[in-house]
Amino acid sequence: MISSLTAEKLACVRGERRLFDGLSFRVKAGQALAVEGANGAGKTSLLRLIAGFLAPAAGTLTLTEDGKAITDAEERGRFIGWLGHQDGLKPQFTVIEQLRFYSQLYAAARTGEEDVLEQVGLTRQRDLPCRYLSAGQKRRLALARLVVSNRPLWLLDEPFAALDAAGQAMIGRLMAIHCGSGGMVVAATHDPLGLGNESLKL
Amino acid sequence: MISSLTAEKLACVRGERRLFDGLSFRVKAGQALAVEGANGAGKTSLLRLIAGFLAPAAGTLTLTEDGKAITDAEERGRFIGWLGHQDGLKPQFTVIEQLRFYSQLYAAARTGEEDVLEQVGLTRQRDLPCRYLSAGQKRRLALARLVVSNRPLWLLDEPFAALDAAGQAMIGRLMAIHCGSGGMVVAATHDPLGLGNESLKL
Amino acid sequence: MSPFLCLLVRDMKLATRSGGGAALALSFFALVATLVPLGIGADLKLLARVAGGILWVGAVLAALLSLDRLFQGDYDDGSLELIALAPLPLELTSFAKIAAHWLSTGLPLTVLSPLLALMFNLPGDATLTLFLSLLIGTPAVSAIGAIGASLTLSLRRGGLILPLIILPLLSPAVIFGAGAVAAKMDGFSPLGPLELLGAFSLAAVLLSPFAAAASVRLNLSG
Amino acid sequence: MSPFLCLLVRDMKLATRSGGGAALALSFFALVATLVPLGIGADLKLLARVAGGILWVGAVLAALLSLDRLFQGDYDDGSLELIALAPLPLELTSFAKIAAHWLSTGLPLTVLSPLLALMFNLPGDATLTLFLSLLIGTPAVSAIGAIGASLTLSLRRGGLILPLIILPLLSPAVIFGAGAVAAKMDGFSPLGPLELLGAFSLAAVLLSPFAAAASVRLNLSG
Amino acid sequence: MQFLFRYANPAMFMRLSGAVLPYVAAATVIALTAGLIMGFQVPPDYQQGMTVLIMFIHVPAATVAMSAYGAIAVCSLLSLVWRHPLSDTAARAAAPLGAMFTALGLITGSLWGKPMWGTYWVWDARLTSFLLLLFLYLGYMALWSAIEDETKAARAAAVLALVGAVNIPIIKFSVDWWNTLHQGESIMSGNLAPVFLWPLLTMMAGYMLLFVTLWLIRIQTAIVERRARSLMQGPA
Ligand code: HEM
Ligand SMILES: Nc1ncnc2c1ncn2[C@@H]1O[C@H](COP(=O)(O)OP(=O)(O)OP(=O)(O)O)[C@@H](O)[C@H]1O
Ligand SMILES: Nc1ncnc2c1ncn2[C@@H]1O[C@H](COP(=O)(O)OP(=O)(O)OP(=O)(O)O)[C@@H](O)[C@H]1O
Ligand SMILES: [Mg+2]
Ligand SMILES: [Mg+2]
Repeated sequence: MISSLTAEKLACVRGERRLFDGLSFRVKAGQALAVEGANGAGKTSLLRLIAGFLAPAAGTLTLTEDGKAITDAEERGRFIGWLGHQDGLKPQFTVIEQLRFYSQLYAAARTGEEDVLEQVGLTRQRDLPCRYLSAGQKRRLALARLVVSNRPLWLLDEPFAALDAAGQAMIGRLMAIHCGSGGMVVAATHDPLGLGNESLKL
Repeated sequence: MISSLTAEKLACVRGERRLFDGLSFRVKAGQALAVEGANGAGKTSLLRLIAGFLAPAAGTLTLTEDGKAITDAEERGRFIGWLGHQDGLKPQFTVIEQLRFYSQLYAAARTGEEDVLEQVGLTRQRDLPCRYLSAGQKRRLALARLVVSNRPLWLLDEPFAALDAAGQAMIGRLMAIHCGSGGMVVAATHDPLGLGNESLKL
Repeated sequence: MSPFLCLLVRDMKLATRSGGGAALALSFFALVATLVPLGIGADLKLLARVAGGILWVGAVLAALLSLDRLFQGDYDDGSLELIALAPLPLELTSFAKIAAHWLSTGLPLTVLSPLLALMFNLPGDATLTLFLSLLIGTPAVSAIGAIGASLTLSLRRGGLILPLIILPLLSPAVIFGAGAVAAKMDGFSPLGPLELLGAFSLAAVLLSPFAAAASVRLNLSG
Repeated sequence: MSPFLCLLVRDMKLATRSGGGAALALSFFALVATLVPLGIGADLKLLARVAGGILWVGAVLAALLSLDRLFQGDYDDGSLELIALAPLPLELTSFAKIAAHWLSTGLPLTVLSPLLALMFNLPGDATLTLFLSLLIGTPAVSAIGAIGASLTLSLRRGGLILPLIILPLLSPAVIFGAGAVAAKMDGFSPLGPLELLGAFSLAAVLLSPFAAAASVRLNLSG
Repeated sequence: MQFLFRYANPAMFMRLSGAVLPYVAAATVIALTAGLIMGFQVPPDYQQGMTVLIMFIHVPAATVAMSAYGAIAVCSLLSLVWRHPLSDTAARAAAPLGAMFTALGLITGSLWGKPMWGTYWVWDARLTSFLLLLFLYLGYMALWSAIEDETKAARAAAVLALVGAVNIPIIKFSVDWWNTLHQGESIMSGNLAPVFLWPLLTMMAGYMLLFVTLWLIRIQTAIVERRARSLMQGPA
């Protein structure tokens, strides 16, 4: 079980620009953190830092698992569920194929792909190739993939984008369930998460 | 001057599915229309119909210019400013190059590219290649392009996506100015436009 | 700048910028011309015999390499929709793209060819014929390639295969072009094949913008 | 299915499904093999002499064509990030992609080669040598190609810079592969070049996943 | 290693190279002039006539061209293992020079080939592998300029340079195995008459010094350019 994610004095440099500096925060199991800030403030960059795609210019990121501290970026990646700007869907694959692929790739114990499809409201599109999905449907499928990947730390970049009201309610529900079962959420967003969460202003 | 856009008994079929049928509406100069609906309802498809990329399965679309009716899709395209899901930016080009290209391509009389950049808050990024822009900055540049293209009928697909609060206020302002000077706006969106506009539920 | 010119300039900028078209197509051409002797051996007589054919095929392949992104890049990032709405018929848009491609690829390839011909030990007069045949013939490659490139957009969904479409269309250019060089080598006048090549090239350049525009339209209705 | 296998199967599915690279590579190979005789004339003796070299170069170019999408597609649509977070070291990921590319491109090219050799009038025993040399050598093409593909994955025009990076590195494969065919044609044993080719191929397949993984990591930090 | 790095930061490099550069430049001029004078006093070769003079510009160019690639490979290794930014700059600065010397070797070689072999170009082992070296340089430079993010470009180019370095001996031997016509090893084996040897060695030293001079200047320019750019962008 992961018990917390701690950032200490993080700094991030992109190109010649220092986006932020001395950033410290902590997320505990069951908690959510909203990352806020104007366009270009560095929200996406922070998420990429946590995921280990970017190396911090200074500072440390620590994940605590059963009292053991994990600082290696590659190892940290094994605990992360990622929902980026891009949905990572192949136009050629059908919805269910796409979902099965990710659940196998992540060797996720949980495999109720059909249930998850139902949860995100894509049962009707089950066998439709992803190229025909509308923007919001793609986003829903990406969400389904996130659920199926069964990772404790969710990193979400603008999770509400392209979703209608029902979709936004649904993702709120999914996040609540995830936190309720001891997961963690860090989300870059312009809208409130509505989870009684803390927020970090960049 | 364009005085109105009229849709009569429009129908749209994608694949095997009939998305909508018998859809009629009219937008007059100075008005805005919000197209609403759940994910997959057919908002994007409707915008593509109006732009002339898709042909309607039934019904007609008419643009009225000085009392003259324009029904040809290609001709209608000459009056349209398009802001789609994708921003149409080349990573190699700098912000200002990109903007100049579109203003020349559209042979737009209005050419104050620098002013428009200031309006959307990208003056600092003027000479940055587009590949380095954040999601919201790209969106802002796409908006600048829309303004520069100087077309009377704006078709906007989820214009608020990826924008922070300031950015959303800005686009609201731009739409208001556009309508104020006799332009028209049709926008697919999940959020209210806040223009005292009518709305169309798909 | 007129919309036409502005599109042409922009496409050429894209082709020449950041590891772009011309220089790389040129190196590809030179590389193919280097690999072939590595494969078939160093016999200078043999090389001179095959030079016309190999260099023509090499030039076609080099041009092809940069062709597949002629429309695809704009399609993928949404530029193509914006370009389609510009006050420029799609036929002219296609023509601008063909012209930009030829200027940034076909023409430089032609200019480089005498150097490679030297390495293949091709005689001087045959080298001149090769140069002329490429000058006349490469516009056809860009033009016909543009049709293939616009169809590549639907390749994602339709499963059409670019080289298979282009093969029958481009083979006359290779036959006439390399044929002119062979004729010169054998002591005949290369004028016949060159004239045929010219006619072919002209027809290709005049007709293919229409075909390309049609298939771009088709693809936008996705 | 293990993550490794699941990635391999998925890449093969993507390659073989409509619009994927495999069919394209095969038809490109056939295209080159058809265009060259059109260019150099129908002299059967001459064709047999150049067959080994041309077919080897053609196979390398054909494989190259689909190589540039090896990582680029996944990078562009965000899949690569998701794959990087999977419980599979990037080295193994790269290896799976190399294997999938070989199975969907190199192997079919090898299988197709005897047919094209027939068109080039290559004798039967030399055809067998060609087949064997391609079987042994094409894995090196996929492997070294993967390095190039990973280095250029963030580049829009990566497909264009790729040949320039890779072809010089692949020249030993062409020399040994076509050399084996030439040796057989001249009545010598092709074993020497085939062994060298095997060693080259083995080293490439073992080492390149590391280079590719390193450069994928580097590119994700964009 | 730590000791070395203390002296390898850009500021220290600017100071050290600034001090050394005039002497290296002067030595270059002296060696090249001396080499040329000695070269012109060489008696015409019984086989080659006066075309033997091309040797004095051809052979050193070829040698420097290959050494430059070695320098790039070493810098790349330093950059990948110790992430040293100065070695990136150095590697990048050496590439166009190496390519230039390669081109010079190719041009002088083929000009020499016409009187010697009756043709400008033959597909001989050494010539071919040298041509491939030119392509390696071009690919390396293309990769550098294609990736706009500098740190990224540096690391990618370093990976490529190392892979290319592994391949250089393979290229050389594989073509050796293939066929050959070009002059074999003659300097080390003592086959060369002293009248030729001395001017050749002097020219060799001159070329090497020329390469070092130009390299230092290019590194300095790159450092200054980078500083200027960050000044223009200002503190963010
Ligand atoms: C384009 C044609 C040529 C190329 C690319 C070329 C390339 C080279 C290379 C790479 C070297 C090796 C330098 C070193 O080991 O440090 C070399 C050395 C040499 N080349 Fe050439 N060469 C060409 C033509 C010629 C010709 C026509 C001659 C004269 C017949 C010639 C005579 C020599 C000699 C005498 C050496 C010194 C060999 C030694 O002592 O190691 N080269 N050349
Ligand atoms: N070729 C096709 N075959 C079958 N269904 C298709 C095809 N193309 C699109 N669709 C379906 O058409 C519907 C409408 O898509 P559209 O993009 O117009 O929706 P939207 O209202 O913009 O949704 P969103 O809010 O998610 O962007 C979707 O349900 C989609 O799955
Ligand atoms: N390589 C680079 N060189 C220079 N600046 C860069 C580079 N990469 C990113 N940037 C800049 O870094 C800043 C942060 O980008 P990031 O994507 O993290 O912002 P964000 O907070 O997610 O913004 P948004 O809300 O618009 O998505 C932007 O201003 C961007 O222009
Ligand atoms: Mg962002
Ligand atoms: Mg939509």
